[in-house]
Amino acid sequence: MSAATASTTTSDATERTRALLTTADSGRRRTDRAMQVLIWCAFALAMVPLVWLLWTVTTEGIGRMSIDFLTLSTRNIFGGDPGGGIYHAIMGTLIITGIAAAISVPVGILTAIYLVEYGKGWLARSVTFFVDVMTGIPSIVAGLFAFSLFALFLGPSAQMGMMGAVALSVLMIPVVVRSCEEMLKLVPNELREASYALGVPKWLTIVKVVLRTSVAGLTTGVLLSVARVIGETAPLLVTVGVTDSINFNPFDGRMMTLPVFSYRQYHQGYAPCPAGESASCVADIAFQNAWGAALVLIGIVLLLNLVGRLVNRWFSPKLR
Amino acid sequence: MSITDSPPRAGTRTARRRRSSDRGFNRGFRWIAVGAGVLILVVLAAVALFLLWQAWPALTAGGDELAAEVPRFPADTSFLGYVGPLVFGTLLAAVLALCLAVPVAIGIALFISHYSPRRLSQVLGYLVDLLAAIPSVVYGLWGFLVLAPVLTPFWLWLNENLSWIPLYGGQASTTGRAMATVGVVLAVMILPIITAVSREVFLQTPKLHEEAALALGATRWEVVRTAVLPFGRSGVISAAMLGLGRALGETMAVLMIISPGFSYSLDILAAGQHQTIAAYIAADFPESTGLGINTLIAAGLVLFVITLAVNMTARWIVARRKEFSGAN
Amino acid sequence: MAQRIEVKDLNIYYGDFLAVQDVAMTIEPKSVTALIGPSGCGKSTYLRTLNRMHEVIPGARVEGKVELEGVDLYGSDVDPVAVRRNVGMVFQRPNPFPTMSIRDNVLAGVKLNNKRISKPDADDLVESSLRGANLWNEVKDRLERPGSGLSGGQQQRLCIARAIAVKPQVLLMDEPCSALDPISTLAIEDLIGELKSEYTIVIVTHNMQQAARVSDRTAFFNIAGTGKPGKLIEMDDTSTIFSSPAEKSTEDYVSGRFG
Amino acid sequence: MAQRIEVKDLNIYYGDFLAVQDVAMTIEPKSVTALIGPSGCGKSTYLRTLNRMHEVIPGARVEGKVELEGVDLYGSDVDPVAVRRNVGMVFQRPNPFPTMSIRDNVLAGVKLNNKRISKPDADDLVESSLRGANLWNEVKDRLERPGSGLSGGQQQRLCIARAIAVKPQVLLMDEPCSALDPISTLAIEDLIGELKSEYTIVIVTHNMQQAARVSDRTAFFNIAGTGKPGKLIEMDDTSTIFSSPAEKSTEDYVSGRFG
Amino acid sequence: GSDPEPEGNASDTDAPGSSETNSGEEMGSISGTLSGGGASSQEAAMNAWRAGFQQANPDATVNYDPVGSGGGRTGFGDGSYAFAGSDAALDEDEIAAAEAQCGEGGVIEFPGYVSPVAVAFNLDGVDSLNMSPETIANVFLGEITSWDDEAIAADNPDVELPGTTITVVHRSDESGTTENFEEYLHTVAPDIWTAEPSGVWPVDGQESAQGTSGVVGAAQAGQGTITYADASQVGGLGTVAVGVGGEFVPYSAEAAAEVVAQSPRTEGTSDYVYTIELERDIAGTYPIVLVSYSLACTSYPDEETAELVKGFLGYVVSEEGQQASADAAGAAPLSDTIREAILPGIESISAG
Ligand SMILES: Nc1ncnc2c1ncn2[C@@H]1O[C@H](COP(=O)(O)OP(=O)(O)OP(=O)(O)O)[C@@H](O)[C@H]1O
Ligand SMILES: Nc1ncnc2c1ncn2[C@@H]1O[C@H](COP(=O)(O)OP(=O)(O)OP(=O)(O)O)[C@@H](O)[C@H]1O
Ligand SMILES: [Mg+2]
Ligand SMILES: [Mg+2]
Repeated sequence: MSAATASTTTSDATERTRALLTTADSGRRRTDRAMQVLIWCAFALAMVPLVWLLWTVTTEGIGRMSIDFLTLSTRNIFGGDPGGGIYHAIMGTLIITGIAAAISVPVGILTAIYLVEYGKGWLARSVTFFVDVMTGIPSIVAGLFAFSLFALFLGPSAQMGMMGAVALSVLMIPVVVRSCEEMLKLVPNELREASYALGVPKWLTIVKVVLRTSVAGLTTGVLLSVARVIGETAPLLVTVGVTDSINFNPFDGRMMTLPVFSYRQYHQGYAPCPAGESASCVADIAFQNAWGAALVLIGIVLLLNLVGRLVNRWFSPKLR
Repeated sequence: MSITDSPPRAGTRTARRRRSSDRGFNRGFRWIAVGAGVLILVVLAAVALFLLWQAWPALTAGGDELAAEVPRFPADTSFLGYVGPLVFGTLLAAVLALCLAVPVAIGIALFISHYSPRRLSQVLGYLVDLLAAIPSVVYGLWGFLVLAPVLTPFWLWLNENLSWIPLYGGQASTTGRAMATVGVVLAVMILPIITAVSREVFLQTPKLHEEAALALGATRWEVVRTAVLPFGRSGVISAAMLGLGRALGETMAVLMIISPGFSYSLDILAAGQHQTIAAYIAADFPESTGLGINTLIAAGLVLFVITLAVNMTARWIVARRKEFSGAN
Repeated sequence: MAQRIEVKDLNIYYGDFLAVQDVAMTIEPKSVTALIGPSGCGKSTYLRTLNRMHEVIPGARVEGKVELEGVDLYGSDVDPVAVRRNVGMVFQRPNPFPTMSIRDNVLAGVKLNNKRISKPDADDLVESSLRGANLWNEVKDRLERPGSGLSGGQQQRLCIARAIAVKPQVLLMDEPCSALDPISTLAIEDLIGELKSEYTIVIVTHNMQQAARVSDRTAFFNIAGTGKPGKLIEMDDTSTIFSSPAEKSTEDYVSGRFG
Repeated sequence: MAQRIEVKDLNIYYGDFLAVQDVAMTIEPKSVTALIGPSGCGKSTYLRTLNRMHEVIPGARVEGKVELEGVDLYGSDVDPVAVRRNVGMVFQRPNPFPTMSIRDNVLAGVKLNNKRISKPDADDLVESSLRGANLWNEVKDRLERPGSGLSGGQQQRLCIARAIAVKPQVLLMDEPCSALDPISTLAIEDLIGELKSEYTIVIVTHNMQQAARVSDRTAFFNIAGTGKPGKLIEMDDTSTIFSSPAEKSTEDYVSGRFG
Repeated sequence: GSDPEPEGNASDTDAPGSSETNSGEEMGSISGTLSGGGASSQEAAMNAWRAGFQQANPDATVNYDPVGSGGGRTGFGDGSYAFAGSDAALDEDEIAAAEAQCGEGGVIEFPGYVSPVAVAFNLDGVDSLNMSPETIANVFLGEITSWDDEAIAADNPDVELPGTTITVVHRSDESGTTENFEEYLHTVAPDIWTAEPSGVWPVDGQESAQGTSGVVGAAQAGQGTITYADASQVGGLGTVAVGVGGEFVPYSAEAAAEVVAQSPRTEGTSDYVYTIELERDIAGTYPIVLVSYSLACTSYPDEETAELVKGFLGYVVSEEGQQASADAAGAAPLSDTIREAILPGIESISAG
């Protein structure tokens, strides 16, 4: 080991070095600080509408929450009647979104698999491009498309949950493809190679290694896409219609969904209460219903996200 | 043992043996995946054909005929003259939303990827993702009933004091139901999408490049500027395009907030100046019949073409500087 | 179980880029063959052609013959999946499946192929493979724990156990110790010494000392410069390569004058 | 420009994990110091404490002193940004900024400090730095092309040019040649030989031959096993380390008996 | 397939406010699902009718899609809706299309829902104003821009008018309410309001909002706003007493019912088509009313639908049904005379 600091080191050199190492360029420091503050601000700024919106929906909607509201339909409820509930809309939303997911998730994930694992050449390029284009289809156009498609086969009087599900699928597929593609790309090639080297065919490698490893990411992608369509209104109005009765059958008859319910209630506006406000007639009941349904809808999305998180935790690679 | 338990030389035969069922599955799976991709192309082609087929009568009818049959169709103009203001309004809304959302989204994405404490950032990312899950009807209700009244005084102030800026000119709306409010709501709606994608891209910045910048004596912001942002550039552009797609096609929120008009005015604080294609279709579809519906769908076709053009432009921008992209 | 490999006139391409040119070599069964050479000379590329892993890379292809006991691996009736089952591979960085337990990792070759295996058979296979990889004693109490919780050296041995569990004839190793600390490296080198009584082993290494320690025969690859193809310069018994190679460049390389 | 580095009682942690224990060494100005040792012994970790890059990793921290000409780099009034400007670093894998041209890559560090550098000044600096990195002749016709279009060796020299363009006092290199082919390696070794007349150079290498060729003094690090801290075993003139080291383990290592 | 299930709502039937229906026993036997659609103006009334009908006939379900009059007429024309609601009477082409769809029996059309349209404003401290037709037209045209304009002040000597700017809020979507309001202005002030009524607001650059709730919400959000909307929806807004026949009449269901009762039936239509030509200047009546028509066929292919339509429309025009819509939606009940004229058509609905 070398000797201690050589006595030849002049304190002069030390001072120069100290000067070099301690003079922070104040201008750059300031820029750095300023950008940090700015970025914090950007974040805070984004939190404002989120918190505000959630606050509004919660305070406006919480008043309607009750067992009745969640378990009854609005069948035979009209005017300022504060009875009834949104059970039919909850079920409609779950069924229609569920079918849309059942259509879109396999198609979307398979397409993502195609793009990541097989895709090359013009087909892959055009699929990527048109998936981008599909993200921009206005939802009402998707609704009209599904309506015409079914009208070709069933005539114009057909209105059913299935049609709405098809319309939602058109909106949902590109989101599934985009997000799942990204997730599949994150699976390290090492794992694929490890599997190939064990003599596992490609398709089994994809199913059992690639998909299995990216389950967590895929769930996130699927949830994102569900969130994208669960709040759609316009295409469902065209394809599924409205009803205030409970209908579990997506192949026959109208269904109600939460966003449509919310929108229609808002549209009904004030109810005339001849004898003034009373327990049996609430003038702004429709607005309360609209907010209530919105709150339940957000609650459902939250719940789905929570389930997704659990799935993520369950499936995510274990490190210890 | 049930695996290849073969005598010494038999192994070669195993290697030679064609496992036809395996190969069949392999090919089958491949074709299913390809089929899914093709299905998407088919669906899109079907949507495009549907639009074209339904729009055709309106596209081929003369301006006079359309003016006679379609209530909102102004006299003495062609179809292009009629959709022009709608296209303008659509683009204006999308550009406004994008201008507001992209800087904030990049800020949040950077915050989550490079600034916030690690533990916090996950929770925060989740919170922002939540914004994506709020249905557009709720955005519409909130924008109309809650946000617009709050923004009105601010808009009036801008209109009063900064009216020399073209955007703030005209007669400001006293109810806040103007393009500016729509832009804000759309910005909030597309924020989470842009944030989510940008965040992922920023997180992918190779540690190598960040450390290279640090080793040159860069401050944190300088690292972001020299390594993170240039690397994420194409990712941020795609993210912005995703957001733009959503903004272009958003229906309910715009419908419920805007006070529509059909002009080429830049006065985003004024009422009755602009309308977007998607909201226009939703607004007039219920009362339309015959040629009116065709005209609306033709407008939808135009929107489709816009989306296509926007995506192509984005690809072009990304490709133009491909050799400088972070992928190398 | 060990088998002889005969390579004839092999050219290896990445798209249009000729990465390795004109290799001919015989790899003897039940022996360890080391591939050495400077970085980028195509050792990994060449190794991966021996079990058709090369073609997994888009655009990659080969010309020439690789014969396993006289059967051309690139023959038209040969299934690459079956080839890989017979020619196992261990990678530079240990890559156990992160979603699987230690036990499942060992059984991966069986389970991923959807083969049915009875519990006692599986237990036997896990134990024999882990013993074969010198890992049994260290992990026998935590077979259900995730494989990624092991240390680097243990993970690498787990990967070796996984590779030998499918009972291959040949075992390829691409710098299996380069990510490991010296103690783990020694463990793996010992393991290679044991395995060679049963398998044909080909190992790529950057470490001259390691090549000298573990291999019976050594092949030296070199490259004239970036963009040029790599070539097999010479192949001989390890002792000959390290003491009196035929080529000047080999001598320069093994004596540390470049590389 | 070269400056002396004095390290005293240095302990380096990743969170609670003590990665390198109790290092004390003096690094002489205008000389090349090589750090050798088996993988995982903490060479990179130690190197990164010399310009405070270590603390960039979340949870990482150090105890002890690193003095540059008598100034403790970890003193409270020292700005890490200034430290890194004065102690440059070249990494194992060449990492030019892919989004910048060759010219901008060279100027990247300079522009951080001095945004308003005049064009002629910048041109001069680019030329002198690229000449200093032995790259000028190869790239002078394509300064506006992306840096990522160069070969690995050229990229590495570009990174060296970028590092010396900010005129540091010390240059740290972490296995700068391990990803390069032998021709590029030779080019970089030559360059190191030239640079040492102006800079204090510390280089990590796995390649004993390289250490022997380029360095004046060599420090040998070792580790007792995974999870244990790495330690400085001995440091001496390179010739001494390679001919008659004081420690048995050093001799074992440099003679290739392990590692 | 299965029908929308009426069960699961048993507890709804005794929900307060909806339990007073006690239709005749003979009606309780109707079952099945009936789907209609059309004008969204009828939605609130329709909810009341459907509820009333479904309570009397627990096995029946009636759906109504508030897709808009245009959608309703189209749907009725191509057979997707068994009955429809429309804010405008069918024109000749549409009658022809509907007749082709309905078969030889022809179409039934009658004003099932009549509702006053209020001219409503938001002005602090003022909750009622008098305005002559000309003033209303000038205000909505944007000619009168301030609340203390002489024209307004002249009719309201007792009211202290602020100098607030007038902000007109109209419907942004195409609507029957707009068409009706335009028609009113065009009839009573033809020199000022020259645009032909069309359902689309003819003045550019004004504030607007979608739907009745939209305009009401927008009017409430701003100061000095004025709009027109279904009278039952105007909430806390002030309303205008409209000048008619020399006096000012505030809106009321009765005054609106009166104008429908006193206006003549359109001539030259077939027996079961009862449309009216509104007279906008009958003293003592409220002239701005939205008359929304119900459409049905006289014959349907199957018995079940025929029974349902017959039963449902019968309930709609019944005294009880009209009272329900008056309670729930502030509608003006049909007069007995008109009911007498309509009922034969409904009675004639049959299968075949
Ligand atoms: N996926 C690929 N696509 C194109 N070229 C490649 C690819 N992989 C490697 N190469 C090129 O093939 C040549 C041989 O590379 P290879 O990785 O086989 O070298 P190596 O001898 O294993 O080097 P090392 O010792 O660094 O592992 C190199 O020029 C390399 O750039
Ligand atoms: N980011 C990190 N977090 C936690 N531990 C780390 C980190 N990086 C390195 N280590 C640990 O610190 C120890 C020293 O690692 P280091 O990379 O310094 O070794 P090295 O001597 O450079 O090895 P090599 O020759 O492989 O580069 C190792 O045990 C390693 O696992
Ligand atoms: Mg290699
Ligand atoms: Mg290292």
